[in-house]
Amino acid sequence: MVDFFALGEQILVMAFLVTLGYAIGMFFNGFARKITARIHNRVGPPIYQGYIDVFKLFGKKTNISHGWIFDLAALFSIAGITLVFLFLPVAGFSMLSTDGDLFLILYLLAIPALGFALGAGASGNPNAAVGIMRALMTMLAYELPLVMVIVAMMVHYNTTSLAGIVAAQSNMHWAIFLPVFLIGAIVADMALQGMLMEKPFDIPIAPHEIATGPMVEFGGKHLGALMLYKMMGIVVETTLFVDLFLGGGVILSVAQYGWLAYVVNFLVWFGLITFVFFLALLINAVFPRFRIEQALKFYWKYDALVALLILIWIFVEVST
Amino acid sequence: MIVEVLAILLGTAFLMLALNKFPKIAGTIAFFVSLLPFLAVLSWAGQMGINIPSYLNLLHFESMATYNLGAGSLLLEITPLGWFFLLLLASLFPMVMLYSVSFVRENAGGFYAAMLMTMLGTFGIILAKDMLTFFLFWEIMSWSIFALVLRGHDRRAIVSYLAFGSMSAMLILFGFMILYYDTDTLLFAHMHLAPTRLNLVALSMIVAGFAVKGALMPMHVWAPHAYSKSEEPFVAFLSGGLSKLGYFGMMLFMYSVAGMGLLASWGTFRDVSWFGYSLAVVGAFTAFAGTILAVMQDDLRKLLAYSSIGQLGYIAIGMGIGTPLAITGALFQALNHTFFKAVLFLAAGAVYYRTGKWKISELGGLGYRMPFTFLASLFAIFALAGIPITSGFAAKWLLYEAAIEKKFLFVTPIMLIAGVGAFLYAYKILYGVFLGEPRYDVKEAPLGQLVAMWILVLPLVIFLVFPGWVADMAAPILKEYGMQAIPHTPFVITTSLGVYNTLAVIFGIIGTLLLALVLYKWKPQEVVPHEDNYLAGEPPELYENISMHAAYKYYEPFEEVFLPYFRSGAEKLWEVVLYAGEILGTGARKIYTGMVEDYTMYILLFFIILIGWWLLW
Amino acid sequence: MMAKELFPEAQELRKGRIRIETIKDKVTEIIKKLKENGYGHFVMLSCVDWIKEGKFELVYQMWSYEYREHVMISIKIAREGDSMVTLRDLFPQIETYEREIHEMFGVNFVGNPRLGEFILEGWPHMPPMRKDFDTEKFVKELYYKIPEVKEE
Amino acid sequence: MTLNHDDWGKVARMMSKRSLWMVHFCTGCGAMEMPPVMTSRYDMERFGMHAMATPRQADVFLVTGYLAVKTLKRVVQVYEQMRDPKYVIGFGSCTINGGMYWDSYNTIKDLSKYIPVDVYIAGCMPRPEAIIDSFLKLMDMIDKGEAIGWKKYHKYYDQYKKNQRMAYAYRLDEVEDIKEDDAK
Repeated sequence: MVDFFALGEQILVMAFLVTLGYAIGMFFNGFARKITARIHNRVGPPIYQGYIDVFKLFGKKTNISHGWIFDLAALFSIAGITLVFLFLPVAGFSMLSTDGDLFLILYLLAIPALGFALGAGASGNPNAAVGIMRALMTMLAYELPLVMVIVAMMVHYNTTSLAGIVAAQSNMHWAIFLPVFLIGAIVADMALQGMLMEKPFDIPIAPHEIATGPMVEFGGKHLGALMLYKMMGIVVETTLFVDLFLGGGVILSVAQYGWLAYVVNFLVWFGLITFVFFLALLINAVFPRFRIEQALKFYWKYDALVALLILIWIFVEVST
Repeated sequence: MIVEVLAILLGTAFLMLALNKFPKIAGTIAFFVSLLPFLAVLSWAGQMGINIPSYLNLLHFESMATYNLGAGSLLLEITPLGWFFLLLLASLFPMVMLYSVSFVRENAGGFYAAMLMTMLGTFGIILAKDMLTFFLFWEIMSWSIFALVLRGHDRRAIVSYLAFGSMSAMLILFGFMILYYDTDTLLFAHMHLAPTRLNLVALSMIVAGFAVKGALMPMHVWAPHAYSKSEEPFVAFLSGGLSKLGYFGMMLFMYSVAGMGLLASWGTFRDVSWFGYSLAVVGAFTAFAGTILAVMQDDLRKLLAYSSIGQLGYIAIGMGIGTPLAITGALFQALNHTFFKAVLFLAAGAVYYRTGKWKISELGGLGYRMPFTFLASLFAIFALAGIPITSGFAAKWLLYEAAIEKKFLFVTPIMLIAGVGAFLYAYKILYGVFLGEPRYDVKEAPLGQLVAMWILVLPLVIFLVFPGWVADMAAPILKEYGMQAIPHTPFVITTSLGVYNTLAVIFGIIGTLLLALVLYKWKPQEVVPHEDNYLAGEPPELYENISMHAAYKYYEPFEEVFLPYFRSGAEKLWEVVLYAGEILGTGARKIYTGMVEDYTMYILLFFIILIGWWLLW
Repeated sequence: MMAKELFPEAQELRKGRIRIETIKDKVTEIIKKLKENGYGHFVMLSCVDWIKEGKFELVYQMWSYEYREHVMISIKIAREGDSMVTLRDLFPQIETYEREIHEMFGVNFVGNPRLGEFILEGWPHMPPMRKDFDTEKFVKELYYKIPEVKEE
Repeated sequence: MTLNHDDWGKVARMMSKRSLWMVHFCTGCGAMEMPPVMTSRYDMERFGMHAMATPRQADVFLVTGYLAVKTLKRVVQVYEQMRDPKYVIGFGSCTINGGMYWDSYNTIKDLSKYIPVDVYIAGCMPRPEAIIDSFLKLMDMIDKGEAIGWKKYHKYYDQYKKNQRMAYAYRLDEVEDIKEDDAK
């Protein structure tokens, strides 16, 4: 017999957390623009600018579509990224599935990306096609070092579950405190830079070359949906990083402290993802843009080389 | 009934030749006959521990048969492993025939005859109980394929298939001979192979021979040519179905016949035999290189061919690792690959049927013209890329888990990055063929072709919901090898490292899609034509001859980076082998001088050595 | 060889600036000769409307990197009913100048296949750079007469 | 004035005014004045304004300087690709009366005859302060519901189209084949 009360409670909690996730994502948009503006010695927009932009886009009077395949973009990107968020352990708290399998998360991340690519391709704009080509190649580039580090972590912690990795790092045994995963965190942070599409890896959306690439034909609510996807993507990707290396932000055990632990852990998680995003912004603000083959060479030559050292390290650790 | 099925297949094949003038009638008859193997699969399901409703068991097949020929006898029996592979091939085959009815026009009788003969061969291979029967049917299948490759009229494809097919047959035959020499029996069940070096060499030769059919690198050279120059229904069956027979053979000889004792005689690495580990490494390399090469192709069929090679590499990885998890994963991947690759080749064929074009850069915008073909290929591509909206993910997940479980630190990243590479060529197909600027005003594919494609899409959805069913089917196979089945329910698969709960994924996707739909439908929208496009204010209609489709050299920076490393490909390797063979052959030819006195001398020399050896003995 | 040595009739306006006045039949030959003698850069082709004489003056301008010398070959053709041969075989970039002059002045260049609509799209009147085209009148009769959008 | 503005809610107007995304059509020399407006000296991002790469994403259309008839076609194309509500700022004298191109045979003289302009900035060149001032003016107008150019374009579409066609054809009497073209 299904316990409808528990189910309802779970759905309410999920709805609350998803709303919170989007709220944080929108906050990050304004935050990013403000930080970048301050580095440029400008005043910058108000910190709540992200909310205004999204509401304005959804408030547009007329919206255009290039047909039903084009519409899939908005649907898949919103649905996919929300799904990934539901599978991630957030501050040690898993919403939809307690397993939070890391391979599943990596492949679920492809749903919004592919949906987005589908819509961009359906618009028929050559700029969009070029942008998607660049996005996919950037993905191929940064995935190699990232995947190498993740495999090293999986073997080290002997689990493929992200929740398991977070649990293994409880009591402040954060992975980043181990020397090998400190290097791993640096490698993964470089990959995160590409994942977040911040400079020097904002090749796919280069506004001055290919008119924001995949987004060139999107306007109004479609663009609003894509902005939500990008904003939630920031939350998801930084949370993934925090879960892997910073123990998911868990500092108090729920069993011991109860509700207090939830509150504190969520605050710490929020602080950590903001910090990780802030680091990415600092790099973003001062770098120019790579060309696509330079990005590929950077990741596959230098970043992957360091990741290979980590693999060898773990190999020695496992073999002995 | 087994022998009757073989006889009906053979008889119908001859009938097809007679019906050469009436392609539709021939196709319809061939389609109905092609359902027979599937009925056999249904009939045997009960024995494999799969419960199906009794009304599906139309014909009651016996589980083994002996058919006496004059000189010897054909020994046939169904095994769990055979049943699983027969399930794949027998469910694919009728759909391919259904598709052919509207596709094949020219010399259709010959086509159907050869197709039925391949199925005859497949049926025999899978049921074979001894090496002789196996080899007999293997050759029937191989030569029927050759007949079908010949229909492509492409010299390169024909020659390379002939060369590699012969090499494969030779390797398998030599391996069989060594095994027979060692064990004095032809029956698989009676062979108890001792862990000797000779047996390991024989096993390697057999596996190498099967690797040709399974298109493992570097034995894959024939595949891109044969896949890209033959008729689509046949290629769908060749790539989706018949390539699995190579892996069926590998599995049969590595695990059913040889067993871990022989495999591990070379040594083990983390409880995985070096033999298996090497196979896994070759598989990982194939997966990676196949993917990279697929990204660089412009011909739709070549792209699919290399993608097929890459995806088949995953099966080899699973078979190499050889844990219950890995074998289940390999079987799951074989199942997925059968259906998604068949759908993709059939969709490519449907596109060709309507537009007459193979080059991706010349196609485009067919998504709105052929929506059902597009959706079917979209599903197939999701399965290929391993997106968890189809069953494709579960197979890849099992293989990744298996690799991580054995702590394969260097193979796993290669597998994963090959998986990412699959997104690249998957999008190339989607964009190049179906999205973007509409360039052809064509109709949707014929109904028969659509039905065939959509029925083949069904398993991809079914096994998304019930990934545990594959574990169920794998359980008797694993039991035969003395392994435990992996813990599972229909919806949840558990490993020592993690859990895959398909229900969470499905409900999550449905829930979030509904959420997105609400957000999306909130505001009205208008649909504008494709020409209403932002191009810095330039109206495209001013340039009628300029195409806005950017699919030509789509991944050019990618090619710039990778092409230098892949230019000297496998064909160069085989050229070296060929060159060495030529030198050896030229040397050997010197013996044949054509002079009678020389030959007399040889005979004399032979006897002198013989007598000398006898004396010294 | 410098232009002055090649063509004694050329007049030197000041140092490094040579002007050759000639007739239209000789232009091809002169430019060919200059090209062979180090004047490798064809700078531009321009047109002047001498309405009182009833002539168009076409000025071909060339430059030598070797001698740092600017040569202008000037010819005059009748405004109406006359034409010039194209020189696109000598310097391909001349084609573009010829197209522009054809559009703006209506000079016909025989042998240029791409004379047609170039910069102006759908221009229905007399070529606008001709001096008998009254720009001010045209502007006043067109742009200032297009009505304001009336709001009810 | 019969256009009412009540259906466009007050909250939406507030959001709209604080998040004006701009696409600038820089054919003229006015483009030179934009960098100081965007960068740290005047920083238009303070008001939530942002330069966008494509008209689909933009709300404000900034036409800087003179427009030849050929570019007018592109301007109209871009304007029609923008989504409602959309606003146009005419920048510099050239968009008001032709400016120094007042007697040029090929530049249009008054932009508001072809597309509705909400705010004009006079001057040749207008200083960045003037540009910022125009943005504030536009925000004020949006807030009061006065920036209704896009509604005018819908309502008087025929008149605008007729004027555009006259300019395209360089003659007041509309040419037959353009009419046919339009019917298609």
